[in-house]
Amino acid sequence: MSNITYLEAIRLAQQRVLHEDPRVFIYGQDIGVFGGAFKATKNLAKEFPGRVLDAPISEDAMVGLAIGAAVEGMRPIIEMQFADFSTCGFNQIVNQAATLHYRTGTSCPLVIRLPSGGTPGGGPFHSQSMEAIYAHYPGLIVMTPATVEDAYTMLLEAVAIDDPVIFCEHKFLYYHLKADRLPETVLPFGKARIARQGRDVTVVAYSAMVHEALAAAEELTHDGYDIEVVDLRTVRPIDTDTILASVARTGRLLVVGEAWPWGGVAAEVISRVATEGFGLLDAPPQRLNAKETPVPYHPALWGTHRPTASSVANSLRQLLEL
Amino acid sequence: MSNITYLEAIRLAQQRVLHEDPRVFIYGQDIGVFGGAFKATKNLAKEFPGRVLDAPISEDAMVGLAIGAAVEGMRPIIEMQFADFSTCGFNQIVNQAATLHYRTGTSCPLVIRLPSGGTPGGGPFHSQSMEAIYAHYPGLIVMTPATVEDAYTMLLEAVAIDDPVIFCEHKFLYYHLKADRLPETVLPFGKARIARQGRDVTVVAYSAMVHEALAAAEELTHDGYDIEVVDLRTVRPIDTDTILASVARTGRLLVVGEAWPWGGVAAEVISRVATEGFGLLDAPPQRLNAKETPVPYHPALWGTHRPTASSVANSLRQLLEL
Amino acid sequence: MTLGKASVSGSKRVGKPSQGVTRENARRAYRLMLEARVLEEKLAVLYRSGKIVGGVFLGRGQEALSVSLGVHLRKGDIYAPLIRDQAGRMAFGDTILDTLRTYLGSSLGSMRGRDGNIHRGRPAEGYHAMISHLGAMVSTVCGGLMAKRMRGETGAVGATCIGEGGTSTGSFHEGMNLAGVEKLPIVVVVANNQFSYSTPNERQFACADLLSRAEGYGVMGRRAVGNDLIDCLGVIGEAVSSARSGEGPQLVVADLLRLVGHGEHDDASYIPEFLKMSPLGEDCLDLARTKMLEIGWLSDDEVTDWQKIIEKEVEENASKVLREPAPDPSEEDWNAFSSLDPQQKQHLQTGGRQ
Amino acid sequence: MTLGKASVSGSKRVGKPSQGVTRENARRAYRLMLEARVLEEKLAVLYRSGKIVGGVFLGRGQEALSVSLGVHLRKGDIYAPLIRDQAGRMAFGDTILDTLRTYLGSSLGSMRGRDGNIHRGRPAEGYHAMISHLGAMVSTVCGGLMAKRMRGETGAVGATCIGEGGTSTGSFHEGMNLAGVEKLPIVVVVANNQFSYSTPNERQFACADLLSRAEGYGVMGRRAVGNDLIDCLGVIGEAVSSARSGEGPQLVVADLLRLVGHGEHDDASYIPEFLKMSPLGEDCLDLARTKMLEIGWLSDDEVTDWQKIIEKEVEENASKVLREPAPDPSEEDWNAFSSLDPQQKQHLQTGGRQ
Ligand SMILES: Cc1ncc(C[n+]2csc(CCOP(=O)(O)OP(=O)(O)O)c2C)c(N)n1
Ligand SMILES: Cc1ncc(C[n+]2csc(CCOP(=O)(O)OP(=O)(O)O)c2C)c(N)n1
Ligand SMILES: [Mg+2]
Ligand SMILES: [Mg+2]
Repeated sequence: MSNITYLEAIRLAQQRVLHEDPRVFIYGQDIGVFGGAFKATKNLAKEFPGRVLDAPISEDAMVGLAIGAAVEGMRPIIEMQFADFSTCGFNQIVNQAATLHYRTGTSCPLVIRLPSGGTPGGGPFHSQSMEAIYAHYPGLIVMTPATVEDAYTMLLEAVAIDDPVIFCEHKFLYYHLKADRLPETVLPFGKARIARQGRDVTVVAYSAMVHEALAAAEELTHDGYDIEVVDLRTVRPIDTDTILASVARTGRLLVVGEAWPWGGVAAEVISRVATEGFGLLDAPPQRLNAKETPVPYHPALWGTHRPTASSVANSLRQLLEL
Repeated sequence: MSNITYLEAIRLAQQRVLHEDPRVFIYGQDIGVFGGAFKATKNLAKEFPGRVLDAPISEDAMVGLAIGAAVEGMRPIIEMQFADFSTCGFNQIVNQAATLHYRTGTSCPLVIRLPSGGTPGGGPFHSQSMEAIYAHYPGLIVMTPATVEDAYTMLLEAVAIDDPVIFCEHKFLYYHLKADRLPETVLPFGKARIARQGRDVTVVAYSAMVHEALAAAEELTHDGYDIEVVDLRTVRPIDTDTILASVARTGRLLVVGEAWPWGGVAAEVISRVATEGFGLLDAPPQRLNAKETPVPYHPALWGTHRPTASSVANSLRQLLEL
Repeated sequence: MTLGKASVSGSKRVGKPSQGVTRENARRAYRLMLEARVLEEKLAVLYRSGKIVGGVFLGRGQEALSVSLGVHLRKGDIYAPLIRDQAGRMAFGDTILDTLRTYLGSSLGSMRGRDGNIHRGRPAEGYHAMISHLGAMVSTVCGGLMAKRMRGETGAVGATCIGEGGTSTGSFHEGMNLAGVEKLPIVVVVANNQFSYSTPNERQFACADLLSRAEGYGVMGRRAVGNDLIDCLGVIGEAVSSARSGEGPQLVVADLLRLVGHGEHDDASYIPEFLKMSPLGEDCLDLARTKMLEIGWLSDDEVTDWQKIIEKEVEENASKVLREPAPDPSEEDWNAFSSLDPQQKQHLQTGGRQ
Repeated sequence: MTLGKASVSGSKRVGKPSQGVTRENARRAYRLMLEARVLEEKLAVLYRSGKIVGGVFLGRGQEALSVSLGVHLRKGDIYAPLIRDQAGRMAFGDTILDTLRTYLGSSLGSMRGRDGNIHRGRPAEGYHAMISHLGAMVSTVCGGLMAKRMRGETGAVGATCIGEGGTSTGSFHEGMNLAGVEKLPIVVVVANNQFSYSTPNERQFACADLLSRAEGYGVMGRRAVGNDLIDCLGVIGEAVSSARSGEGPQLVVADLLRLVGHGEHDDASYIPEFLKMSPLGEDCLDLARTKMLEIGWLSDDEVTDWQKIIEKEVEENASKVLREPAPDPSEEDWNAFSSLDPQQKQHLQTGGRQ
């Protein structure tokens, strides 16, 4: 294999779990013969008859169905057409899936795939990043893969986990990212990854923002700085240990998130580091998030709304002067 | 008047706005002749015919209706029977109400009242505190009154504001809190209140937790400590200035929230203080939140699940030793 | 007496007496109704004496309808009862003991004090534990049935109940529509007790008849007389066997009245006297006893005996449970996650490290 | 020719030719359909040439149905169009200019580059800007009508369109049910184009006829021939005047086909040939022209003239808008809040202080 995209990795992971695990099925709008709005299930309906099914436009019922099937021992994967539409299945996710195990002792192994994040022209309702909303709820695991390799292995892992997993896959990465082969080995569940080693600042990021952070880090080499980038991989749980170890080395922290700031991943990470690693910080920790409006439609507005390599680089320069 | 409860203050505020502003109406389940599950609209349907209406069990449509009416210039108040059921109206709240003004330039003045928080025997679906979920979204204002006075004046203010307001009223305070009279003057919108002055630690709290914090502060006077308590009043916006000024005096910060920790108000406040007031802190800031499970039914479990005066006092003692 | 007098809208009209009603069935159903009634009276007492906190939500007046669904289900079926289904729950295998344990929050109950009252079940055994959000369980039952179908298990049905108020939720609609699309063997019973909490039907829906919704979902519709055990047994029996034999989703609508408040805190003063005095207001237990005495399926002595036995059982269970341990917060596993290993669990806690 | 051939389910059956169809109306409607068609063709070109980003969602084949709702509305009414309503939008007063501005993200458009394509409106003028989440606009229109009723304004109606796929949403159900309960003057038009994106109707609903849902909501139901302008004008005209005269909510269901992909990225290869060749697949513009030529309401020359005029107008507007300023991020008011004073606004920003 060569030139496997992030999107294709997701398709291949689904193909693999369908092949290996008879408990798996996929339910979502237009995912059958059509192969999904983004083609993440292309050809799967044909290869696995009766196990890749078109759903009616009923996000609440789609999630309810997955819960009922999970209780019966299946491993459903729900594809939301866009993360933004998961708000219509919100109640089932946070009140039924997330609470089931604590309340009843029965586990609820399901995966909800959320095509997330902004793309040019996506606009307010096809661009959202909802990881913080779901991560607020005990009982939900929230994954945010940033690489082709992670898109593949973490989706396998998501299906294997006995709890409901919100799988935030980034639409902007679907075609942009490519890898030569899929990995054989995997980081342990919930472990963050040092995406780039450095000694001057720790940038914590996840999903598409990892790549903006890496580009910014590259840019700052010209200024003679050596930036470390931590890719969270999962945002619930957060691998606080890896973050603290990095901050212990660098003394400085910037957290970057594509979502809105209030109560987001960045707020949570900073709160943990301030609480548990206060003494490690040589300067105030900083965060960089989306601007506080709906995600705008026009690419020029969108490009400013979200953090980019250049705004990350700016934030880094400011932080290095503190 | 005397012995006005927090609940009665809410009723009186609604009576007043119905009386003074013909644009106001109230829509919610069982709020008409019955006066609401908690009696927050007792007698109002009779006093204001056709303006206090029983809704079908349709949270999505209730909010949609409010949005349409707000666009037409009305000032609807939606009563959710419990905050927990607002998940069924979530999409309309975060995707239609919150985005309307930015997208179209038309404002969307509505108030959604959420009877929030835990009570003994409430259990997982009648106890939730959803302020952090709504506060994540730009375009929503989130109020969390902790006193009878604030319940009254902030609800008046909520109706006056041209944006959608999520009004989190705490069920545990409904009957517990009493005041002799309703206030004439009001703190400015979005301003936090120093509920108790002190010099050793700043405790930031809101809603029912203000009273747990005050009781803990009282307890710590026996140890010779002088604890300051800041009542946030609104959690979006957060009055960072008042918090920073307090931390500047005390050097220590504990944030208490009844909701879950991940991305909650406490995370947001700590993130702000760490970012903007790092140098003011003499010790790592700390937070105390609910335990990370659904809110349990049994009072004994519930009493441990939520922060209480005694767990706040414990956290304070630990913080004072750091 | 109308055995199986089912008014069927849609494709099929059934006139003959139903196999759903047998002497055995009816006797078992009546006894379970009595059990539910006596147990619920005890719950009300425990609530008034402050032993149960939060609330108590009773099914008084709805036992006939509720039990009729329960008795037609069997092991391997899926059942998601709602608020007023004590009788149906007992029929499906729930017990006096576990009901009391759940209401009283005993750590030995199936919900271990974590959830309470009507939020009770054993999902792994097909007995779903409702969430409060009305309508949500319809699609959950559908999911269980999809699982069975995919595994090639046939012959099982799924069933759930809902009040007429719950039919206004989007969740109910999506679940019903999905059931139709997937042609699942689900039976949905709507207990139209004329009020949702205090809200009368004219503020809840505008159709003349909720049964008219069946056609819009492409499912079979049947009407039952909600406080007539024999009718309910017949109609629901048919619905269940239709579903079981592959005829797709079934909607049963039954009119009745709840003879009690929404919860025990509520005096139901909004229910007008004329309704209480109407046929809807007749107590299904009285009606069933009269009918069954008439046709010789029951004797007065039996009823008296059963009543005594049940009362004793309820009292004994109540005193037992009242002495059982409350959950101990310091022993509680404060973790919402499932089968992860302990280190991973620790890892999952936001504040667990403090 | 079938003037106002309306099949009415529910309480009323109408046979006589409708007042909704007049020479004027039909001519205006036809011209607007042409305008929508030509404009949308330009949008497709702009999309393919990369000038429009994100997506382009066309109503080709649905203009007759869409315009028929629009032309029966008037100032003071409320209108929430959906995806395939370019024609209806123009009838309600939307312009070629603002459509292009919105698609191209011009800062001079009503959405100022903040939202785009079909997410377009001027709510303050009764022209609601849809959110993407299907079904959500039904209750929003209801709210506008509630407001008018409370203020004692009579005579206005509200209207919205939705695809058959959108009827599966809980939001649609709750909105319809609420409309029924509140007896609001709303007209809801369901464009059943047999597919929701790629999903055929057998995976979307199980009823034989979506119109059968009207009864379950307690609203009047009517059927229109979706690609027949004269029929649509008649049927929807009746629905609108029923609503206007206080007869409560109206549901209109029309079968048709979209003659284009879901969006311009989609080749719609999932639509089988036999459907395209069926009467459903006939182009409503061709049909309307033929009929109107036949009865002398239109001449060939007029059509040619109109086409030319419209093409010119579209081209001129397009080149104008292509030169208009894009929104400037540094000038953008990055604030989601409304009329708070600037200091308060500043205060509301989480990250604004950094
Ligand atoms: C989505 C949702 N909204 C509100 C409630 C609060 N609530 C609990 S029971 C009830 C009334 C239910 O009426 P109905 O469905 O007719 O059942 P009944 O109580 O009459 O048996 C309401 C409004 C809820 N449980 N779920
Ligand atoms: C709640 C929701 N879920 C999913 C989508 C994604 N989506 C956009 S259009 C569409 C198909 C709509 O089909 P239909 O309602 O029949 O309208 P049509 O496109 O055929 O005009 C879908 C699934 C959405 N907009 N809203
Ligand atoms: Mg009811
Ligand atoms: Mg369609």
